[in-house]
Amino acid sequence: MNDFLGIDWFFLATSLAKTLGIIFLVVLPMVSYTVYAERRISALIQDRLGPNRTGIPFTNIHMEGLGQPIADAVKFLLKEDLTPAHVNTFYFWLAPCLAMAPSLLTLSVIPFGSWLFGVPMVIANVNIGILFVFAIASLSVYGIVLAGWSSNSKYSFLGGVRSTSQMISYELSLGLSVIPLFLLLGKLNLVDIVDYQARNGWLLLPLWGEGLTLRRWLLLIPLLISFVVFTISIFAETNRLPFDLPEAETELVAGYHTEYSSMKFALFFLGEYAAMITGSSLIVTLFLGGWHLPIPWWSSGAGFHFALVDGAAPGIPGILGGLFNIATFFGKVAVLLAFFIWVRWTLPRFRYDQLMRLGWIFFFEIALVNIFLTAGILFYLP
Amino acid sequence: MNLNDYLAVSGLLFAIGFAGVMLRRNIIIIFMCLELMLNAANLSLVAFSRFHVSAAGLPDYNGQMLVFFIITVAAAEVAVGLAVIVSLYRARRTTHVEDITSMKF
Amino acid sequence: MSSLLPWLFSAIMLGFACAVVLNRNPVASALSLVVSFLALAGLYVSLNAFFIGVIQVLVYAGAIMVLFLFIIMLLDLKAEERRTLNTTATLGGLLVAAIFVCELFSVLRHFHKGSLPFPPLAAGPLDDVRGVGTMLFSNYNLPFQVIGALILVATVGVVVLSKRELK
Amino acid sequence: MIKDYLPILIQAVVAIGFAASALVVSIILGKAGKRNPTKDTAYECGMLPEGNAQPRFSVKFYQVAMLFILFDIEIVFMYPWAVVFREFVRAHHPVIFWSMLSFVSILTVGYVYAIKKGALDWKK
Repeated sequence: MNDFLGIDWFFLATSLAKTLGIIFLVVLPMVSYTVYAERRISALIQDRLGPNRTGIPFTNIHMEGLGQPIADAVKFLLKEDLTPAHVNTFYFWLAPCLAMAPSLLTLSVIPFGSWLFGVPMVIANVNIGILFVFAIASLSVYGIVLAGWSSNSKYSFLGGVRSTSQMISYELSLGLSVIPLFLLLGKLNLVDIVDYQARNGWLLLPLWGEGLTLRRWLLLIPLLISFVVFTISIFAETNRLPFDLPEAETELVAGYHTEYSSMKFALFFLGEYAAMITGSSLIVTLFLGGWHLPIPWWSSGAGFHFALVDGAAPGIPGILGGLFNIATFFGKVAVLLAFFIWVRWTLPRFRYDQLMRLGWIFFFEIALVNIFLTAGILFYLP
Repeated sequence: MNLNDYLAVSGLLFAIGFAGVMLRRNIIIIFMCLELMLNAANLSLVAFSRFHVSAAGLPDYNGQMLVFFIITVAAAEVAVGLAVIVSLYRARRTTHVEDITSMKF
Repeated sequence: MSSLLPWLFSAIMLGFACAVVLNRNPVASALSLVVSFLALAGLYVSLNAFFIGVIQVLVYAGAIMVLFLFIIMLLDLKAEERRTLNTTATLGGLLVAAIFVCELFSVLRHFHKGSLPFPPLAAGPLDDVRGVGTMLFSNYNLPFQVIGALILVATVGVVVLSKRELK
Repeated sequence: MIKDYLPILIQAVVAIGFAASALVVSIILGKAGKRNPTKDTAYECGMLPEGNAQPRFSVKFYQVAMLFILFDIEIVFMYPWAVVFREFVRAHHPVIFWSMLSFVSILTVGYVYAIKKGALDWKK
């Protein structure tokens, strides 16, 4: 069992089915409808209508513009693919793939459900879960650096360099802010984290199981700090407002993707939204209990417990329970996406020096102090 | 693959890095080939750490600890090395090794 | 199929390592170095060293190569114009590398213990982050502090070396 | 075990395949328009581009990248520490808390030096 197995066809088939299911049936439709939701919510905030015309073609049914993402996709496919003469073409074409692939790849370690048909609802149950996410997130910088450099124009070059140095500064606070969590849990595996939260109360909501001890309530303060720092760093990692200075229209035209057109631009756009979905599913998995919903349930095996539908309870839930878990996970992700969009259309943009000072000085210090606060609590209250 | 294959691959990687350092004249490419040689040494260390399995069935973590330290020292070395290369470029306007022959700037 | 993966990863790694040496354009060689680091991380995973593989991707491919790309873009190195290929130096370099490879294979041929398959590990998930952690804080506490001092020196060095330009 | 990492390889292949095939499909479907000089110049809000295409960007950017590497190592050391912290506390080894505290305080000296020397403020 230690070295490479022979071919375990059932395992391969289920992982391929999960991968294709997640990427093509869940994430890509979710990305396109997040774009649609963003345009509608921003219209709502700015007291205008937003796209509500595209419905079923050649009929008068508008369906409130739900056909808009499909129309956008077709438009992006059919647009002329302009490769300006002054760019070095190989890297010009490589950059969109490098910007898109990492955000899809990080979804493989995030548990989006407990069990379904006896198959664990996570694509790769690896012991180094969170480190793998940070490693692949640090690879997404290459797409942006290459896009800026290969477009050979002043604006995109500066936009690419600025956006890269912003992302790497916020990777520091991203990595540091999560460590109090693993001090408490002692395991890096995301599946174990969600199982722990299912049985002992969400990290931000320690209301049942082992969560009612004084230590967990005392730890609520550092965990809240790390939640705030982590969420804001996710904003900065995905270049979302108030951190989207590199693409600020007023200063750098469109930042690193100024020279891009049609499908290449669409890939950058999809990459940003996929990174947003991955970021919010990370926040849900680490702090808000992943796929678990605390409905009180009395089951014969485990008596009265708050874990109605969780994989960790003695009885693995049936198909209904499994689907219910998946629905709760993506429901939480949708709520967080709405929060992302709401923040984008209300807050003004940071200036570049404020942005770097916030990342390097404030978040870095707060996260370090937070780590030693948690370590102190755990040291004196074992 | 068994231990000999891993050692052969790491030896080949070391040879490629070594040839790169000898052949190339651009100081940044030489620095990259230096990183290749470092990684070749790391690979053989990890191969040996997997080869010596303790009684409890765990790989020998001393090898992995050494690789961990090598990675951190190499990172610090790259940071300072590239700072030196940039200040050298600022002083002599070239990264070509053959133009940088005199010690006094 | 899955016992061919280490061979595939090593082929990718060696191929892109040659690309690093042979490429004219520095950005192309930097990117092929990134791909060879990723293939090396795959090799570490096939050797059950998951933590080291992830750290390799995080530190090498994610941080060091970004700095290399920044420096290449900053120094704005055009692809080297065809400098006169100094044949004696090239042959000398290749000869030394070839001698090293022959030496290596002759040594490996006599190393019979190495041709046995790897001894089996304990069944069940191998939590090697815990293994590295316990080893780090029980036996390697002093080197840990020395590494801290070394990184302090590196930070001061980096700030001083690049500060000189600001005057 | 190694078997758990196979799905990651599958997902990587599928992700890269999707990105590449999206581009190929857009080449096939999208009509290549005729090229004219104005379309081929860099886009600068309609004006003619002047100055060289890759301006010398300030020293700050690569200095940030260097400091990022050095503090990334600090994060990398913190993960094994976080995983084994509670085990060592239960086994009554206080060494784990003080050794990490001294490691981080050594690095904070470098951090404060970098801030004092203005490596991290972008005021100018």
